[in-house]
Amino acid sequence: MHRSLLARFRQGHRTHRFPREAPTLPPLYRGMPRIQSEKCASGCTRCQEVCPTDAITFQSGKPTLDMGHCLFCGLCETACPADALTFSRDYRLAVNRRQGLIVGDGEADRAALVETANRVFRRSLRLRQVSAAGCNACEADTNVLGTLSFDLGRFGIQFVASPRHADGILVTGPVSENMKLALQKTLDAVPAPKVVIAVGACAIGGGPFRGHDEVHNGVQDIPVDLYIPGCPPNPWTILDGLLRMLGIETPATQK
Amino acid sequence: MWTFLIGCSVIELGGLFALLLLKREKAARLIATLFTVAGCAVVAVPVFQTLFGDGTAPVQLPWHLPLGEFHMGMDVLSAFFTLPVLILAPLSSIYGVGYLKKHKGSGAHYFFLNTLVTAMLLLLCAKNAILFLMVWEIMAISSFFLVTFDDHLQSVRAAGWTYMIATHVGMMALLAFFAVLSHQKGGFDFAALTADGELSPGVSSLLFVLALVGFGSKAGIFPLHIWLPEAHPAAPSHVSALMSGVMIKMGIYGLMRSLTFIGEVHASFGWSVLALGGLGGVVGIVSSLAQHDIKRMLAYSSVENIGIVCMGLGAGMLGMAFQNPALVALGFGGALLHVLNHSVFKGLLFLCAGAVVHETGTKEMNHLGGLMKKMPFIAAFFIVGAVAASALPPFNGFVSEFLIYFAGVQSAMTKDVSSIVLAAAVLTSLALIGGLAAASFTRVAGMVFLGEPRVPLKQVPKDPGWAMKMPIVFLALMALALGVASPLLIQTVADAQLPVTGADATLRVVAGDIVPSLNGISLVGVAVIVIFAIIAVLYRLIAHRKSVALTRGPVWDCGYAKPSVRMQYTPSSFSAPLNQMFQPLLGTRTALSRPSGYFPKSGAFETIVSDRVKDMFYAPLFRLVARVLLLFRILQHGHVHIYVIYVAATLITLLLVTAGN
Amino acid sequence: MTEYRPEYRNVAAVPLKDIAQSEMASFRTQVQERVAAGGLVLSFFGAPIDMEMNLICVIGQAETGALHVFRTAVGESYPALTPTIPQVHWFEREIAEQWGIRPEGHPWLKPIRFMQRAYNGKNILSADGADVQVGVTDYYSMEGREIHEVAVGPVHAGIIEPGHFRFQCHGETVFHLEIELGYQHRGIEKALVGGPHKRTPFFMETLAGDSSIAHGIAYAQLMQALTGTQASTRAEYIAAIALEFERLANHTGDLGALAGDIGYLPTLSYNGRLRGDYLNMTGLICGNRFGRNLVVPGGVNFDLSPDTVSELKKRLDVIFRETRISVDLLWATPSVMARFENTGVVKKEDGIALGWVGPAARACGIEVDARAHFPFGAYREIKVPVASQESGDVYARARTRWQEMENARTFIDTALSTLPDGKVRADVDVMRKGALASNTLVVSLTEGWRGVVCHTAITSGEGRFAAYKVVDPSFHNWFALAMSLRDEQISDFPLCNKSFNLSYCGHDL
Amino acid sequence: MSWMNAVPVLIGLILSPLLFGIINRVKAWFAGRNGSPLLQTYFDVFKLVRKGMVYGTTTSLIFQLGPALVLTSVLLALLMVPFGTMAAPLSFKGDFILLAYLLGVSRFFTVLSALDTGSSFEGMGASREVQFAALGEPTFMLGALLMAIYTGEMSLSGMVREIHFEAVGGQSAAVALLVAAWMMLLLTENSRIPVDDPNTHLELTMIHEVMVLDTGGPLLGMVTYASGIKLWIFSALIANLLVPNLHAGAVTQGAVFVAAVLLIAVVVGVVESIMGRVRMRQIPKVLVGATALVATGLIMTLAG
Repeated sequence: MHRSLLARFRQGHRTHRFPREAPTLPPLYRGMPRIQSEKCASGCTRCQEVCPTDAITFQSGKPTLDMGHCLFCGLCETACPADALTFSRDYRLAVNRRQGLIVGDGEADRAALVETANRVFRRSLRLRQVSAAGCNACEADTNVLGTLSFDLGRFGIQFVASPRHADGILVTGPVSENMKLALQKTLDAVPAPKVVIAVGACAIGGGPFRGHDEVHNGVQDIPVDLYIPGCPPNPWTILDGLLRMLGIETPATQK
Repeated sequence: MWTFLIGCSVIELGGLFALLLLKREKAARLIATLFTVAGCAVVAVPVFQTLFGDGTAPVQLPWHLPLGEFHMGMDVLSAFFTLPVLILAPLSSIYGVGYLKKHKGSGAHYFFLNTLVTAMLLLLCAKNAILFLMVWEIMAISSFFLVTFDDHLQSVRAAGWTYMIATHVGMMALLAFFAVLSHQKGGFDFAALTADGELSPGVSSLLFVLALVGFGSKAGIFPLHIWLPEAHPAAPSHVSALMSGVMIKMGIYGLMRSLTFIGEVHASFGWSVLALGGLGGVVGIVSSLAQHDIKRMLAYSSVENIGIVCMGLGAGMLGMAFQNPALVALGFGGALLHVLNHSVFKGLLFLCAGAVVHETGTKEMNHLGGLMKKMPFIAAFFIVGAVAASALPPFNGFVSEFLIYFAGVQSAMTKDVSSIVLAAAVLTSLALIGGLAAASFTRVAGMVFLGEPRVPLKQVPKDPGWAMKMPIVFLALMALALGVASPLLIQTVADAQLPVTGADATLRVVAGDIVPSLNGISLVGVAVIVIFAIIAVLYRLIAHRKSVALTRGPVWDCGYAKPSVRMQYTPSSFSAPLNQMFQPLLGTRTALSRPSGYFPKSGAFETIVSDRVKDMFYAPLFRLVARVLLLFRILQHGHVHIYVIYVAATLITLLLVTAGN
Repeated sequence: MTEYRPEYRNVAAVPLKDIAQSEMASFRTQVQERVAAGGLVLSFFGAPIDMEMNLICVIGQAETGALHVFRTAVGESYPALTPTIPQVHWFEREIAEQWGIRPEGHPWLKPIRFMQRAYNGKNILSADGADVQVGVTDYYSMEGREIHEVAVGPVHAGIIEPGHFRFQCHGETVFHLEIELGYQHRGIEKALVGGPHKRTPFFMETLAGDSSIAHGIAYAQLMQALTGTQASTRAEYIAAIALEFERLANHTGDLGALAGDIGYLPTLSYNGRLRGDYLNMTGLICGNRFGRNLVVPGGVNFDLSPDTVSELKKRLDVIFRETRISVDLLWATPSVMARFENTGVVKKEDGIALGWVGPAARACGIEVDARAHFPFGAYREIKVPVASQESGDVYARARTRWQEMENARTFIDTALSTLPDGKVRADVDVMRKGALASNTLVVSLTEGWRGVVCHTAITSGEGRFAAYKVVDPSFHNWFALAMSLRDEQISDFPLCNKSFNLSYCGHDL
Repeated sequence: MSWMNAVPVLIGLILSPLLFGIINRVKAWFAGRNGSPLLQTYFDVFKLVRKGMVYGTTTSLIFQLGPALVLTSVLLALLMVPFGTMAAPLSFKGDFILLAYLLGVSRFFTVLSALDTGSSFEGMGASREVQFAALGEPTFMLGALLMAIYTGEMSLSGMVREIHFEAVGGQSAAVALLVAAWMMLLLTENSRIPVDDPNTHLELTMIHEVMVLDTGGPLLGMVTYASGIKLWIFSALIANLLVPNLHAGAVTQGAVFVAAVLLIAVVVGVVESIMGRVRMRQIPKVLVGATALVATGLIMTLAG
């Protein structure tokens, strides 16, 4: 007992004041991409060429970036000779429409792209996580939400074992052929109403495994209520998405 | 009393008619049943007169040497013990009409069934030791023939054999008991035997031990219970119900009756009965948890319930020794009420189990499962029986156990050391038994009726016809009624023990003392039903409302592609932790061929259920008996029935010798 | 007489012609002899070389630090090695599934990944040659109606990767556990053939997301060998520092999770947070908490500024002290020790026979550690002691991990203090045609936090990958988990599982 | 019985889910985090009631009706729990026996509902539940006997009325043993560490939650609420042993009592924060140990 107490005092209280305070992100963090096509040299497609997942496409000479495929590796930013494509430090990337992940010129109000989920879940949301052939990094960064700093439980969100106890599923990974049935069975086992959350580039579009015979390019044929892009998304990005879905406001990145 | 005898004759006559109608099976069943129902109705008249009215006059016929007198009389104790007979005999009979449809030999079967019923009724009213012993033997032999109904099966013959030996070991003890008693008091009439007369402590102890062995072996008191789990499963289920529900109670009756002969009850008698009861209760229920055979499981549960009855008896006897009237009243009261309650719920359970065995053709629980969907009626009523047998409110099992608990706590109020020890013993064993009973009955109900079948069945099982359903419904209602109407019964129960305890005035007072508690229990019992109904309806309205989706899907299988029935917990697995814990009491062995090497090819596991008492004591004894019988090979014809006749002949000879003294 | 046996060191590029193609019989003898001499089968796979199917076996000899490579041509079947060398059982199942080559006499020939469209178009493991539905196979099954099977997965409690566990139980006792994986199979090895492509480095970092650095280093070393470049010592130091941070983060997380599995709250809570702190230190080095994009062929992408070095030192000091407080609670709490000790015991001889690696092996006294025995990068200069325990139970595995954490901390301190100067990245363009040596084989080993990571590449005549074989330590160790459950209580499974914490995706690829 | 007697029951009905909130808050403090809201269980139940259902294909009516019986029996059991010096609405000699058996009813149907799914997980949980419950029963009964002997009362309300420090006097050591034993019982019966850990969500290690693994929506809401009431019952029983008769007004006395109940939740939280679970195989020893504690108390009476 005394050892535990002693350890407790040495360890201290560790929960971050989020969402009242903005999270601290590493100096080199790459968040929301920003495109200024007016800076593009005509005919330059350097960014498109280096992109490992073909997230960048050109339409009438202007680049658009699909965050659903983006691995946030930064190769395009490095490759761009004109600083037309940069990554900001904005960690609030989650949207609830697939289309909302496509970044073109200018800055849309991303925060507005998440609508509040069924009000039933406002103070109690239990999720069943389904790991469908990812690399375990999204799982790790989802798991970390349960730790002291993030303390997911304080928002009434909990990960549970049985889908019967859950209000939705949180999917990671590109959905391999081998996991397709299990994913469907899990979803079917959740009582209605339910939400589906796709976390990470793999779950949204297959990520680096896009186009492989063995995978289904993420969650297809199932309506998704929330997309959280990244490879893996930073835990703050995931938390931000969940909270905004529940109608809780989150702070912008500290400048 | 003449009414009583007429009723008995009607029943026996039904049996005889059935025997005569040998070839016309259906008619035999119907006639016998009709006579049983009618006879029991007639018998009920004097019984009710005795219990609630002025009683009935005894009958004494001059019946000359050498067998004493035909003296029949009914006091409240006898009347109370006829209740289980009157309830279960007609119901078993009716059930048999449906159950035996596909069997041959209904006529003979019903002859023995009606003889058994008649014998039990006569036994309860016999007022003469010789008469008593004779009907006792008739009861034993007729039930033997009922047990060996399916005598083409080796297991059934073995069970009959065990039963025969056990019952005659008891018979010897009874012969000795009455011989010593009549030697001490003179005469065989109960009036003479009950008469005051100082017995030396040695003699009374000897008598007590003889009575305990003699009646205890019939009742299935631990460690004399060994025939019970053999015989009950072997018999057709309505016979099991009658034997387990009623016949073994004759042993309890005998024990109580013998207390009136012995005179002063020493504390040591009470402690022994209490200890045997507690131990038997625990061993019985723990053994039931280890069984694979549904009927053996129920039989061991009877051992447990006899244990509970004995705890009540023991407490009551200690009350007599301590001169604590409250303890006397509550102890005996609990025991008596439990006799009645047990016959109702155990009858119910056996009849339901019978339907299962009848439909599926197996008693092996590890092969059953999921019958709820095929036999919803039987499943629902079996669960009712299981709840009652686990002594859970609002059913009847709870009330009688409550009385015994109450006896314990009440006695502890005196704060004297022995009373506290008694209370602690009663509470600990009853609580443990209660918890284990819940384990055992959730196991049998859950594994047999819920989930999915473990082995594909040859035919689709279905609920039985009305002949088999009706008795089940009746018994279930009875279990509920006895559970919630206990305040109405308590006076009868208090009165019924008067012949043994004789403390009229105090009994009524004490009985009054417990009435508020029983009222509370009844209230809660009714409330359970009402509130449950309300919540269930509310749930139905909320969960099945239109605005939310209600779907069906596979039970959560972790998303696996191909779940199988092997993924169900097995009955054996369910009880494995408890069985391991109580292994020293059980004698269960395991045969394990372990997966060996890195890539094992084979492996197997099974548990071999046994009974420690049987292995350690009876098996050697039986071997000895068998060896002795080998000496008489000349008489041997290899048929169990023949042995019975030899045994019976021997006994009657012994009887005559005894009577001649 | 056996033939001449060439020996190689870790990360040597060997021209294919130097690796003689033996006859099957002599191949078998050679492999058996090496294994009998204490060799560990690091990799054993099928690869088409010059239109001909070859079996290639890489064996490491910890005592000498030598690597042996054997190869033989193979037809539709060959006599299985498993009956005499149990540690290749999983490899042979893989060969059968992947290439349709039947190892005759394999005691448990079933799929390991439940691949779709096996590479040569037919699946010899199913009756009709069609794909086998995942997880549906002939499980070892005990006889007796009293036995029940527990089937766990693919969707497990908690946020865990998918796999299927099949227990043969009676009551609470587990007689046998069989593990079927493959749910995470996403076709990486197939996609690597013909590479390197622009996705190749991303595949390497997502083989097992919690071992991005280990696999990243293995890949970078291998590419350096193929391109004949050398990373600077400074770059090697930074990569090794990142590798040790990866070790610290994962061991910390797992020790916390072990506490969590037995409901011991303090260490669970503290370690969960501390793991994040180690990840954040990796984040400080390269911007990504998992070290993505840090290690590349030719060195590392990010240099450490003097400020970063002192910041790392300072943080490590504080965080490691806090970790020690948290972990010490485990050893000091009797209720925890009672759960750890004598739970999930595995035996050393089984470990040797079945070829276990990493902390799992070291916890039962098998001292094999690529950092010490097959040194690479900075480990050639800064020696790391081999942590080990004897008892082979959960406690031993926890304790081994803690020793490794202490060693890692010392290593990082030393490396940060003695960080040499220099450029951190040599210019090398692996995508350029002709950049890679052709017809060459390279074996590249690193010691990830789970154990030895083995990448083997074979290049074609055009200098592209003809085969790229990844063996994650989990590939060796899954069977250890199964063995640890024999006669164990099923309620202790999560604890045993976590004490190994093997990778599903690293196995399934 | 007057309307006043209904107040304590209402308080129990209203406050019982709060106990989980308190336990979680205490655990959160020990961990150094904010933790889930105090009212989380209320939110959960409220949400669950509004959700839909998925019934397992193997399940029958038992599965649907089981939770209703569970709730019914704990509700009735609550009626028999005294509220400090205020008698329970339903009180008679030997009422504690009925209370124990009503909890038995709830267990019986929890187990049957679990077995109705035919899943090995639920079977596993059910097997554990019946085992540990059977071993826990004697602890409760002997404890009540001990109280009865001390106070000379046979009803819970009577015992509680009579138990104050003056009356118990020199026997406080025995009462302390009883409190310890019942605390162990509380932890067992309510699936708390060191016996069970509902927070791991690991199918293979849990006891109680694994039995309701397939229960969702309103059914789970009922089960959750019922488990709150059950925790309240056990906490209140122990609080009754601890709260002295202050000879104060009903409101003060009631407030002190409620505080004591909540304090027990704090203690549960502390226990959960500082120790790990015992091995499944060792749990029987814990329970037999609890019975031994009570038995020691009884022997002390005999000696005294």
